[in-house]
Amino acid sequence: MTRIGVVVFPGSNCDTDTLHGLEVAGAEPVALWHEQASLDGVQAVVLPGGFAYGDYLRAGVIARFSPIMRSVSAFAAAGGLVLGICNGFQVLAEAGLVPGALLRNRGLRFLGRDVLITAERNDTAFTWLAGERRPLRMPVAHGEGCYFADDETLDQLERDGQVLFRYVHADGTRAGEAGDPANPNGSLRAIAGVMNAAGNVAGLMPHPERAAEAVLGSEDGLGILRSLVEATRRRAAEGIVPTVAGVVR
Amino acid sequence: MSAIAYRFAVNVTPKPGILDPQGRAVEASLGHLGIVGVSGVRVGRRIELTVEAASEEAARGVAGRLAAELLANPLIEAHEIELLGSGAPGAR
Amino acid sequence: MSAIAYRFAVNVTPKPGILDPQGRAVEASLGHLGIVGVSGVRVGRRIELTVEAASEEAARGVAGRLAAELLANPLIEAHEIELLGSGAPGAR
Amino acid sequence: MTAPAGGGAGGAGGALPLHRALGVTDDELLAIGDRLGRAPNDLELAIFSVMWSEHCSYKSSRPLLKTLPTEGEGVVAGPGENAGVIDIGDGLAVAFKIESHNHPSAVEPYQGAATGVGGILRDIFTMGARPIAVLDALRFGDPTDARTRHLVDGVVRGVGGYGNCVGVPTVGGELIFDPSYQGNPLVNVMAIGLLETRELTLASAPGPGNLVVLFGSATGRDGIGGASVLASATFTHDDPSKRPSVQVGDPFAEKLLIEASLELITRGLVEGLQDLGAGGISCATSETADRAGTGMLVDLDAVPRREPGMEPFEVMISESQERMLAVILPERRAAVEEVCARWGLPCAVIGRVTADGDIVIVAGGLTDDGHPAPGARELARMPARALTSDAIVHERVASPPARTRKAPAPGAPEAASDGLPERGMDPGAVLLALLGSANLASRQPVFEQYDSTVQTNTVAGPGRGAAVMRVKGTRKALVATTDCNAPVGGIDPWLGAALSVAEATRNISITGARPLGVTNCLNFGDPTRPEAFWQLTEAVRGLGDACRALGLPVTGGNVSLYNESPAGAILPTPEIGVVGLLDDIDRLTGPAFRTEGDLVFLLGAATPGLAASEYARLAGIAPEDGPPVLDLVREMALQRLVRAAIGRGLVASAQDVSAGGFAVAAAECAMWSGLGARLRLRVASSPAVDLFGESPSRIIISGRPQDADDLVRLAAGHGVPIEQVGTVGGSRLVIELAGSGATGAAEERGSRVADALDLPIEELDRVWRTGLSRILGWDAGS
Ligand SMILES: Nc1ncnc2c1ncn2[C@@H]1O[C@H](COP(=O)(O)OP(=O)(O)O)[C@@H](O)[C@H]1O
Ligand SMILES: [Mg+2]
Repeated sequence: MTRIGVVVFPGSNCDTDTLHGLEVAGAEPVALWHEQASLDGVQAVVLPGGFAYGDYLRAGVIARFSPIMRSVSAFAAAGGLVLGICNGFQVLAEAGLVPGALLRNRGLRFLGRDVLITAERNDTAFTWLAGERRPLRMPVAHGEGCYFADDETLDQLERDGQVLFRYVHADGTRAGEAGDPANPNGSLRAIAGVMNAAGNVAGLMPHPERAAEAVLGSEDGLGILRSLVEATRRRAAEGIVPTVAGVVR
Repeated sequence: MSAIAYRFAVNVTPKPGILDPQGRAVEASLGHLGIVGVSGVRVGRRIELTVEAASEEAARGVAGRLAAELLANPLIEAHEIELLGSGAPGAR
Repeated sequence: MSAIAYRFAVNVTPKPGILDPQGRAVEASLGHLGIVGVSGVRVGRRIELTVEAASEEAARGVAGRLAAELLANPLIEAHEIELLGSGAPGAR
Repeated sequence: MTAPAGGGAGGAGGALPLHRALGVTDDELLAIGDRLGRAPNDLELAIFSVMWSEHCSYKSSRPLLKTLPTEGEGVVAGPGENAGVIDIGDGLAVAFKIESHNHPSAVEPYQGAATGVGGILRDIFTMGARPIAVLDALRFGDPTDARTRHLVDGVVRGVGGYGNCVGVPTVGGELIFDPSYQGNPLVNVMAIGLLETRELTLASAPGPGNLVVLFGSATGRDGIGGASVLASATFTHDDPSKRPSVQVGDPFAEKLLIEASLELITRGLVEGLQDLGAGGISCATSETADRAGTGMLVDLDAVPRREPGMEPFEVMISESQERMLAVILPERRAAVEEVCARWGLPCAVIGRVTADGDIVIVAGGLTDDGHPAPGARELARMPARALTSDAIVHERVASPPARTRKAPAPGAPEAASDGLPERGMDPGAVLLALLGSANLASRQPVFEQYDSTVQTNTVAGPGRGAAVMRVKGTRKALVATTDCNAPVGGIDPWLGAALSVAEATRNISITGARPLGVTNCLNFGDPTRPEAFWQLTEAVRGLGDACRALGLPVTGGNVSLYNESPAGAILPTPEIGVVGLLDDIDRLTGPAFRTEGDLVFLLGAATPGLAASEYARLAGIAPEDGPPVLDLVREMALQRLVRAAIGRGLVASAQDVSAGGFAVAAAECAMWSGLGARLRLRVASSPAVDLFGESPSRIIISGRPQDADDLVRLAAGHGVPIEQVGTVGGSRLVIELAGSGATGAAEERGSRVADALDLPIEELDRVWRTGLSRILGWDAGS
């Protein structure tokens, strides 16, 4: 079985959803308490959504100092696969494990509704089973999801293929920045998810685990979870856990 | 016109006695940062703004109204106004 | 111990050039309030806290670490530290 | 009359005796003296003033509430507990309850609404249930008024700010505007939880010798006087002296409290659990003791505090949020402390359960075996019963208003008619006006500020009728809604309440689910006014009659009185919350049309009466018109029919006819599916009544042509009128009017009335979607 850890911070509220979603995606999910240093031998780590430490001060900032985050950083540095969803993405950004920052939504309101995103690449551990450039429908639910980085960084991210997901219209065209309802938070260049340079750590604002069963109205998120689970399984089979990043063919 | 531009900061803080969940969360996290000896954390807002007016009193009046009516919630927050500087309009 | 309690404010403001939708929202609502002549609104945070330390330098060091690592995100925010007062520990 | 001595000393406001300053009447002071056998001291008086407030004691409404039916299939816990609990099979049960936070929200909309959500969630997890859904029923005054907009904005942010953070999806609710709420908005919040039946936990304090543990946030000066002064006195928002220190919610602390409480319960570590709400420690200790027939010795010094220098009465009545009281066996103390510590929650043993039935408060500590320490002082001693079940009851006077028929709503056009409005002429224009109106336009700008999908159970969230949550590990789903027909209640409070129950349960039945039980929040005016008390009396009678007729238990609720402002009293607003159970989620039926070519049927028949309809709000009504009648027997037959038809797979879509009438319901079926329809409606009384009237007991369904005969037969068997009204298809909604009444009204007035409504769905959808943001002045988009 593919053991994937889901970190539980005080205030995480998508931890059980994510455990459930990973199970649907075929993994053996394991909850990891924020105060433990050990990753209990998991083969990949997911930071779930929620409001770790209430998201007080700034989303994700306090969680970043949890004991477990030191281990997650080391795991990531050694090439282990780490995915941050929503609040998990914010924690990764605050910890500097993925580039950029997540600012308050430009509309200054929390936004909970379905959005469309596409995977910019289908050759990463997080997207290879997600569906070729097809708009994926899944919910967002956040107040601080406006992706920000300076222009230079944004150019570099685009050049190096680190932009993983973008908000799109129904026809697959990229959403605008401010004022386009297809971009729920005004993210720069409609960025919904990014990864680190090595390609083993990724974060996205939408919630794939909330779109992983037909009864919930969409299964588009399942492909993202399955990408992670299957990539982890293959790497384990090849005896590379954790290992230097990689692009999974 | 003879207007001058005054730059103010409006500091908004939770009133004493009012629960400040943010301050509490920060305090609770200090241990993880290995920081000791910090207490009494209160988290508020700081708004900086420029008012163009003929005199400092007039400018302060505008900033004060803004603070009381828009920037702070008088039921739970206190505010104070701090002059940061002044100069010719347009030059911030 | 001979520790002294220092009260600081950490003012955190969005860096120039960084989106500040809150500041914009405040500016947009000025019209409704009938307030004119206000511009350049930036909305940030103000955190007040007490540090017990042997000297002001030591205390400032702690506040500075806290500000840089926790209270402000250097990517998007600037911060400055302001000493509000000092006194015997416990008396705030 | 001279009041017995008692705390004259601390009296605020000079001449005013303390008891009156605390809102205790002279009669009540005598009654307190009776129960104590002596005059109360100041601390006792302060505690009584809170416990005997309307909010805590239900002193005006208790006799009325006793008349409600509470028995029903599967009821595990009913009124009197923190929430009603009903068995749903598979070893599971559902807990649900609705509560108001009206007055706090009027003072501080964000925190008022936020703490309202926090409070009702605690009622749910106190029972051992994990909260799985929130619904918010909101009522405000004129949406174009600046103060209303401020309140709407703050309340919506508050509901979201709290619910989103604790991770409980907000899946439904209401948002209604009516001038009567201008000075007194209503914020009612319903919460639903799921529990394993064997983990049901009651709020009682059994076992003398057991420890009383307070855990969660520290106690501060929040909401001192809130329960007694704020929730019970007529509210004027300009009077700063009435402004209490506002309670601030901490959803993060609540999230930890949920996890810690449920862990304590799952591990069998608590004998009883009670949340702290209005009345704080006073209420939690006396209620749990009274339920178990025990008493409690409270060690005041042991209460963890947020601030120095708090007075005993402040500690005892503080409404600091996010706190729980547990009663535990002494040997479990370490285990309980360990759980609280792991969740980062302060936890303290603040007393012992005793056998003598008294709540005794001491300063100076307790000994290890639970007696006052040497030198400890007894500050208060009151029978737990006297504070709760034996609190005073007032027999209020009820008398109907001299003229029960109200004038049309302020702002309604002068020209009244029961036909189509002269101005509108074209029924299509009327439909568009209704769809874009404040009460009927899409609520998306509001509910998209809520997380409605967290917990991954939401099958149908807010926006299209009742909310549906699957129950993981089963084939079942829970269906929930809130509803209230306050405008009709303003004319006839019995009818308003009964209609509310009918509509709420109908909303459940059209999904195929069976309503399980009813919770209610009675929002009314000053009960010392005979007319307001009459409204309350009539509404409770209507609620009871409807629930009995539909075979449903009332499992709990909440009463909020004194909803008045200088501008007047609110419409009587008996908010109804219903939870239903769908046994097989594959049978779930939605309101949107499904397939081109399906036939459309109307179940039930329109009856006259346009008063209090949304149409009347827009167009005015004939002065002699009244509200539609309700036949509860027909309603029951209709709901049985639609459930049976869905159960047999004969129904593709089902939508009930409610606000805005048939035309609005049909438009919703079309907009939500993207499929048009061509319909022909036989006009029985007048075009306005058939198109826009809100007479109850009607459902629009669609189904496959080959199922038509079965449907007609099934309807006949249930004694429900059924009429095939058209076909699904195209991209326009066409409603033709046929029959004798179709043109009569128009001819009488000598005006030309189009006999068909023909609009592109796109246009309906655009008007409906953009209406609310436009009216509230919220800019669309992000
Ligand atoms: N304040 C609110 N919060 C969440 N959902 C709401 C709110 N107001 C209305 N809704 C949702 O919008 C839809 C329309 O509301 P309403 O017209 O009262 O429904 P119905 O006609 O089905 O009773 C429902 O799904 C309801 O749950
Ligand atoms: Mg309704």
